[in-house]
Amino acid sequence: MRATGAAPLVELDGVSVDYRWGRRGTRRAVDDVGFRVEAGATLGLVGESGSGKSTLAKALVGLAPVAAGEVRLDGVVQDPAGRRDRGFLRDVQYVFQDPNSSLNPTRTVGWSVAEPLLALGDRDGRRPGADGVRARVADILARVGLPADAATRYPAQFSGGQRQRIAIARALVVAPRLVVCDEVVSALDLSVQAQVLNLLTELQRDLGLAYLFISHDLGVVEHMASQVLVLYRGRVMESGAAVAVQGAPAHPYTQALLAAAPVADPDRQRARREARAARAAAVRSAPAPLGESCPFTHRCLLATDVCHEQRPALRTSPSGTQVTCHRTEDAVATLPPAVVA
Amino acid sequence: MPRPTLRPSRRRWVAVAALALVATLTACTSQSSGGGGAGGDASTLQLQFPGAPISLNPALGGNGGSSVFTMLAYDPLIYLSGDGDLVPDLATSWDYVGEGNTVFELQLRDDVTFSDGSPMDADAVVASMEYFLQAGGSLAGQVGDVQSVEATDESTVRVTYGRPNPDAASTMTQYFGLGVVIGPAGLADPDSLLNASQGTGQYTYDAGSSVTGDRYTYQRNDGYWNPDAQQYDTVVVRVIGDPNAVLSAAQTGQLDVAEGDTSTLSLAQDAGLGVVTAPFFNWSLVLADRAGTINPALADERVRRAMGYALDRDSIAGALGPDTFAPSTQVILPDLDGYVDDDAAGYDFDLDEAKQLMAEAGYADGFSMTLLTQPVLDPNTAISQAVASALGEIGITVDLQVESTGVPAFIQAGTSDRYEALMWPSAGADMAQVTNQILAPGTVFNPFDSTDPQVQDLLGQAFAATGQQRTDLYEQANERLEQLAWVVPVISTQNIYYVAEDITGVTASVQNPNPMPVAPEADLAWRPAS
Amino acid sequence: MLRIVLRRLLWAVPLVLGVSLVVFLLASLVPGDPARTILGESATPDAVAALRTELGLDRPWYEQYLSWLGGLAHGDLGTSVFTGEPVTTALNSRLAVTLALVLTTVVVCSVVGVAVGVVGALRGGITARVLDVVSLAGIALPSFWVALVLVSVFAVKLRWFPATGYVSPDQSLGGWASSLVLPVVSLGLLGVAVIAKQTRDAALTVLESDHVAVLRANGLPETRLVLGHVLRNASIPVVSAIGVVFVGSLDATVFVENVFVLPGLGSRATQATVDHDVSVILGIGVYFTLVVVLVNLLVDVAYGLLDPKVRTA
Amino acid sequence: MSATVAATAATAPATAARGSLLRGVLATWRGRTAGAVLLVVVLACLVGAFVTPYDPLAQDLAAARQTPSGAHWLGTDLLGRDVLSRLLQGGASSLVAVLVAVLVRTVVALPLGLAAGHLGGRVDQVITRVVDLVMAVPTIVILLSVLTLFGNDLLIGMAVFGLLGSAGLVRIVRGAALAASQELHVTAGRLMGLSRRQVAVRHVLSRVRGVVIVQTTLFATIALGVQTGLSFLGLGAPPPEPTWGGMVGEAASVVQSYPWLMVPTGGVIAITVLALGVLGDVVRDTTADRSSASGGRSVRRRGRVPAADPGDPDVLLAVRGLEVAFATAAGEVTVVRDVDLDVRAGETVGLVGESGSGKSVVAKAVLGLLPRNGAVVAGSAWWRGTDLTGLRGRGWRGVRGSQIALVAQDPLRALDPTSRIGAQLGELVRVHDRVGRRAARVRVVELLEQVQVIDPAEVARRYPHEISGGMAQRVAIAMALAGRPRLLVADEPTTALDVTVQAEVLDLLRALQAETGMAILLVTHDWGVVADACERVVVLYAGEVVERADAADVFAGPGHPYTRALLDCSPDQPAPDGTLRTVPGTVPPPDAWPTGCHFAARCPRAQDDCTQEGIPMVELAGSRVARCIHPLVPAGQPVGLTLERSR
Repeated sequence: MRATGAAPLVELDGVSVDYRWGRRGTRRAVDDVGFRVEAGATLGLVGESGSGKSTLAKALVGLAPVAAGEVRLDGVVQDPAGRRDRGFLRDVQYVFQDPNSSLNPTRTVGWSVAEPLLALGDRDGRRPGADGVRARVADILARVGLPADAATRYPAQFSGGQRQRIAIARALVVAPRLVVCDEVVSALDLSVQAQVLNLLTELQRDLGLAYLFISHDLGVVEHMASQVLVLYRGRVMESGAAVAVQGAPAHPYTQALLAAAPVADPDRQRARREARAARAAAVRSAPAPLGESCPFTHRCLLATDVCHEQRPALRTSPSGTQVTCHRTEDAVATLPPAVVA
Repeated sequence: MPRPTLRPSRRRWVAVAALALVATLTACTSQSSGGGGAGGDASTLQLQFPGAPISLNPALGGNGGSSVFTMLAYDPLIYLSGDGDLVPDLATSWDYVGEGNTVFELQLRDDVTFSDGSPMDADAVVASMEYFLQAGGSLAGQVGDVQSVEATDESTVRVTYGRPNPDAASTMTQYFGLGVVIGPAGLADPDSLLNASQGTGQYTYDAGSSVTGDRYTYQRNDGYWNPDAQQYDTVVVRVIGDPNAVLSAAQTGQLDVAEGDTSTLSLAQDAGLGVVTAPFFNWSLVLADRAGTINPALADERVRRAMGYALDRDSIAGALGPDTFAPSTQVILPDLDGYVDDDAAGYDFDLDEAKQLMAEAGYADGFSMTLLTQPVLDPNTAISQAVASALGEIGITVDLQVESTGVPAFIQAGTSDRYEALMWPSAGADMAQVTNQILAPGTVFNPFDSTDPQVQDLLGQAFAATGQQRTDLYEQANERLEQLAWVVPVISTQNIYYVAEDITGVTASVQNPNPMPVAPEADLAWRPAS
Repeated sequence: MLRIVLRRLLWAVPLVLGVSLVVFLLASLVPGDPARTILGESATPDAVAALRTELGLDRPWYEQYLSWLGGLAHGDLGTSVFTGEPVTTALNSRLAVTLALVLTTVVVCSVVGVAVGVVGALRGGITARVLDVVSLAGIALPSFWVALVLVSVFAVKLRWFPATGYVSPDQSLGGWASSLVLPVVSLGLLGVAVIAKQTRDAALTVLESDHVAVLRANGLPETRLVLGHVLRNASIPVVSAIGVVFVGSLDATVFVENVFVLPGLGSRATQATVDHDVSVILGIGVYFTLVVVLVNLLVDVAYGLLDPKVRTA
Repeated sequence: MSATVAATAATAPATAARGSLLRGVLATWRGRTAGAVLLVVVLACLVGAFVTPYDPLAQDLAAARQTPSGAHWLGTDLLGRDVLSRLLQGGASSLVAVLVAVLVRTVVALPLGLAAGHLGGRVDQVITRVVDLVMAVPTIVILLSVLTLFGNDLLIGMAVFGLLGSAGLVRIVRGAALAASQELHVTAGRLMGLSRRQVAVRHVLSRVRGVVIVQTTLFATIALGVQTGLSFLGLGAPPPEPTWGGMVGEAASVVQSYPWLMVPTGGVIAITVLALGVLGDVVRDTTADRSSASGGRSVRRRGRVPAADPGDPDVLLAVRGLEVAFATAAGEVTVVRDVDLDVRAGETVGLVGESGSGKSVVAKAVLGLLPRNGAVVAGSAWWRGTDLTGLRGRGWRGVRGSQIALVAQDPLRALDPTSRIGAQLGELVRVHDRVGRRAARVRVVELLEQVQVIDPAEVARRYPHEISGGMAQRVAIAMALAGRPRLLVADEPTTALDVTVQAEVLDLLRALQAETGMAILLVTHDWGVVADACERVVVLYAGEVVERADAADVFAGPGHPYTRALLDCSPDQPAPDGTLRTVPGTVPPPDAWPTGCHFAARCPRAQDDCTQEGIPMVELAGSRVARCIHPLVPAGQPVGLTLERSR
């Protein structure tokens, strides 16, 4: 592990990302979002589809150009256009959601896992020899719990969970410091999901990895992450310690998210449903265009004029998390116990 | 994805080539096979030709079978019948003036008008001939060394030649633009001839009902001078190249008379179509490099003669065209003036003789020779391949050079002095025509401009002579040519016509292998059999 | 939508320029000389040279091309050196024949191909296998062979249809139709195979899609399902295939028109190539190009009509 | 966020490894046959030149035009040359010419297509324009000119043909590369610092391989056809060297008088073309991953044993002894067996299971929606006296939509993308209500209101791609409601939705159920959804029902160890050490089901007797019925449902 000094491993500061919309225009997919990931820690990124969580991760690794703000690795500012040097790419690896499409089906597992090593070289920048590569691939496959002969087989011969292990092995082969886990368990069955999550935890413990853990499932994120960032329509809604965000959500959106997640307990679920029904009675209108307003106003029971007119700044909530909400105090006060119980 | 299984008509090439070939015909009579039948629609005659006309302007058009496009609308001074007879048409009589075959005079019919009503007289004929000579058509070089054309009176035209022309009457027939008379209106605006005919013929060209390159329609000319000879109200000439399409069309009654092909002949016969044939091409191995410029071996007469003896013509003809091909041993076909009717004459197959000659010339072990050919007139170059293979028997290794791009390209290559030998057919109805073709300098038959004083002398005498004397001289020239072996004959092929049952009067002969549907006399014309 | 149409049409201009330049260069490079062809074997070099000058063949190729382009700007495609006809006059009537032939073929191919393809998709099993074999046969059988067989059976033996020739529809509608039957069949065999295959593949994909399952499960009768939804969704790749068949048929007319002696552009193209009649070749090149552009345009418009995403994007 | 894996896993267990195309192709008899034929042809032509009995150029005019004989196996040609020798000799040059066309086309098109599809932007624009240009070039006119220009040279002609043909391939490769570039492994390549070119070569190229091979075989057949065409033009390779095209040309010129020559010459081309065509088809099928692409296999249904109707008037749907099999390359595979379940009026039954458990297959079988290679091979699904598994075609009228309706998983894919929402909905309304367009329009708005769409008239005018996923699922539910069904089969209806939307949709279903009294069969893998919506639960594992019980009983304490394990996997309930509880091992695939309990290998309670013989359903405490002989709650006697099966 490299000496890092004072700077966090990875830091995003006021990052905005635009994507093309129509012929000329652009739309803001991520708007002024910042976070930091310390070495060996896990930051959870939560949000619904379209919240910008994957885009943010792509901005980090250079797959999406940064329109404003800075991306830093060890305090070093990275190219906003997305160029990343080998050192960065070795340090920051990415595991995708869909294990079917993230592995080239026409190549053997060994080929796929070795590829980053051959492309990026080792820590010292040199490429290990063929035997070295083979040994490393075998090592890493064993490490993620795959049989020894896996390297010579093709992805189609593995189940979804195994394929995700292969994808994780591919990320780990260059000994990264941060792994971006982009919805890595969403496509997996519950029992397999648990296996993969356990593997990730174990790897973190053994290798000192840091994770940027992206998921739409608050439950999974809470299990994995110490810190959580809740995104909605490209903006930060709430961030803070996972326990606090889940236990005492201070933003109406976080609360709604929690209330909507079904729990495997009919009684608790009934209570949640009733709490939800009481609060969310027919608050549904078309989303207002993003501008100088809170993006959640159209679904927010507490929304007032100020919410429509003024963009809330990031501030500390009564529960100790960071929120962007004009009415966080009321939100915390009116939170039904069933939602967080 | 395109699927170019196209097959542009090989026959179309034949047509174009035939125009270039100058195959023509003289006075003489002979046998022919005839077709006939009975019944049918008398108002329209449906004909076929394998290619589009080069031009509807008779001065620029082609000859041979393609003359049909102009013949229907224009009368020639003299008509060459299917049997090869010279028949009075616009000229009632003709003859040389004096000795030496240099001055020729024709008496014109006095009751003929052009389709626009203007009279056909000596002045009009002279104007037409003079236009023909300066128009630059492909036939202008084939009508002899014309020095002047003049009208000696209202109905007499006199043509004067610089050198003796024994075939003056032939050159006045429908196959040579010289004798095909264009009216003054057409001469005033030659381009108008492409859309409307200006002749005295039995029909007029109907551009409105025609499609260029596909069908050419001719309507009855009510002002024609001999209505008795007119057989139909309308004549349509369709352009169909593919032999199979021709056969189908003929079988289904879409065509009354059509050009057949050796590949479809037996089926046509089975289908009950009448078949008329006449020998036409005389396929020849042209040993062009007689001075040995490129290939020294060819300078030796014995080598050239050896090749003449090395060809098993019976087998070649039998294999390639069992029904229609015949061995050819002389530069002129049988039954034509100049053919030597003697078993000893000509190149008969004699391998021993050939080898003997090769040995004598010092080429017992043979040599290599490049042979230029083309696949258009010689389909699949079968004839050339057979010849090449036969020459292998006497040790000559033939490198076949196929010019696939077409006849013009072949001619260009053949006359470029780059090839010592070529395969190419000759065609001619008498010795004058044949020798004009095979001895003319700068052509594929004589690219190196070879001359032989003996042949020149014999022919010079012959051209100025008449009757038996001329025939004797022709035969001597023929024998001299055989001795020289510049051009080695191989096989002769036939022109074939399919004739519907209900058509009669179609005849063809070696003297006229390209008969025409119309004639100045009813009994020479193609007509409904009744 | 309109923008797409306009852009396509505008694109035709450089296309025609590009294609004509290529054709012109090739045609000019081909050995052989129209003057020589016109004048024949025995013409003197002087006569050939004189005719070349008269026809403008002695000028450098780019001058000839530029002057041809100048004419093109006024809709003048030049004059055939052989027939003296203006190229437009010579080709317009032939364009009608070729279009009649190709359009009929494409319509027949589309109807038959789609029907066969849909049946193949719905039936599966043996039907699909038979379809496979027929498709392969359609590709493997040379169309000249098919044409010969068709003529010998249906024209010569049965006399149902004419063996050769084209009857214009204003002359006799029945005659026109009957003159097109055999050419269309021999031209269309491949097209039917291609379209049927494409339709079957596309229809199978659609049949396996969720929305078909949902509509079926929720009670939509099979006929309406197939006609209203399966076909419509399958139609985009099928329309592409029809476009390809159209262009392929256009090329194949060169052969079929020769066999059946139809006075179309295809038979003229071979003739013009044989003659080195550059202006006619160019004219045909331009006509073919414009037809292809038009077909592509129609395909694009069809995409727009069939796929709301294209239309609204 | 999708469980489609679950739906497809059953249809294609063990798809031939996509990795090895060759192996996949050779796995089919068609591929083997075509490959063998091509191999024989190519080898014969390569070796043939050395072993032919005759010199292909040697003429024997006396033996011209012979039909086959002992001396000349395939007869002789016009000049008496041996046809077989010429075919073998000519094959080499013909195939080389085809190879040239194919190579030129591929070498030109592949990089351009890859660049256009993968790099996009300017490069794409330029290449697309050039391709447009070349596509509009009249191939025939150019080819005629080129061939006359280069006359004798077949290879140049073929090269030009390949060049012209490359435009089409560029388009196809571009499309495939565009699609491949969306795949994550391509993105992953970029994250390894690979240049775009490296990514294109290493990742995109391998993904367009299949389509290129298919196109190439097709093009090879066309190129062979073109050669034949060229020989008709007299532009084939110069004689006397034989080529296939030239030989067919020669044969065609004498087809009337010597038809035999057409047979061997045309035959060898036809055989080669057919083999290439079949090979292309097989490659397409192999790469398309679609079982039915080649016409598909089907399950033999003869001998199906129906189960008796339990005849309980309270029960709407009674599935008894249901067994479903799929036909695969490896033979018939049973994916679901011995499934019993009941759905009563007005209740919601959860059908729970992981990927490959067969839950979607059961739902599909009930509605007769099994893919073509699947079929019910035993058992029945009784709908108030009708055995649904016996219905065909029109028999479904009056059942689908009006009795049982379907809501599918992915709402956006469940709507026909090409027609407006109002039109799709209206079509169903017209079918069910037998009303005209106008009346249907009114009912469409009503239906949309019923599913709580805010602006129904506006939504009805939209196309599916113009609405959100949540809205689409509401529309999909409205479509299911159009026929006022008594049972709604909801196949993972919320899996593709965000949690907030999922909650809304579940609430909506609940409200609709209260309003209409319909029953719901809810297929799901999410215990939270079960807890939210279901009264009763049926748990499937590896094609079998392992447990049936009231939801409350399941959550309070399931009887089957698998149910327990599945409940415990939730990240909400980690083990004391902070790790998640997992189920070791993996679900056995349908073709590898063990004897006895399917779960035994992963079960902490498994004993020897678990793997001895089939495990019956056992009645347990409370409402629980489990397929377990060592259950977590006290056992009762085997339950009647299974015994009633008329097996």
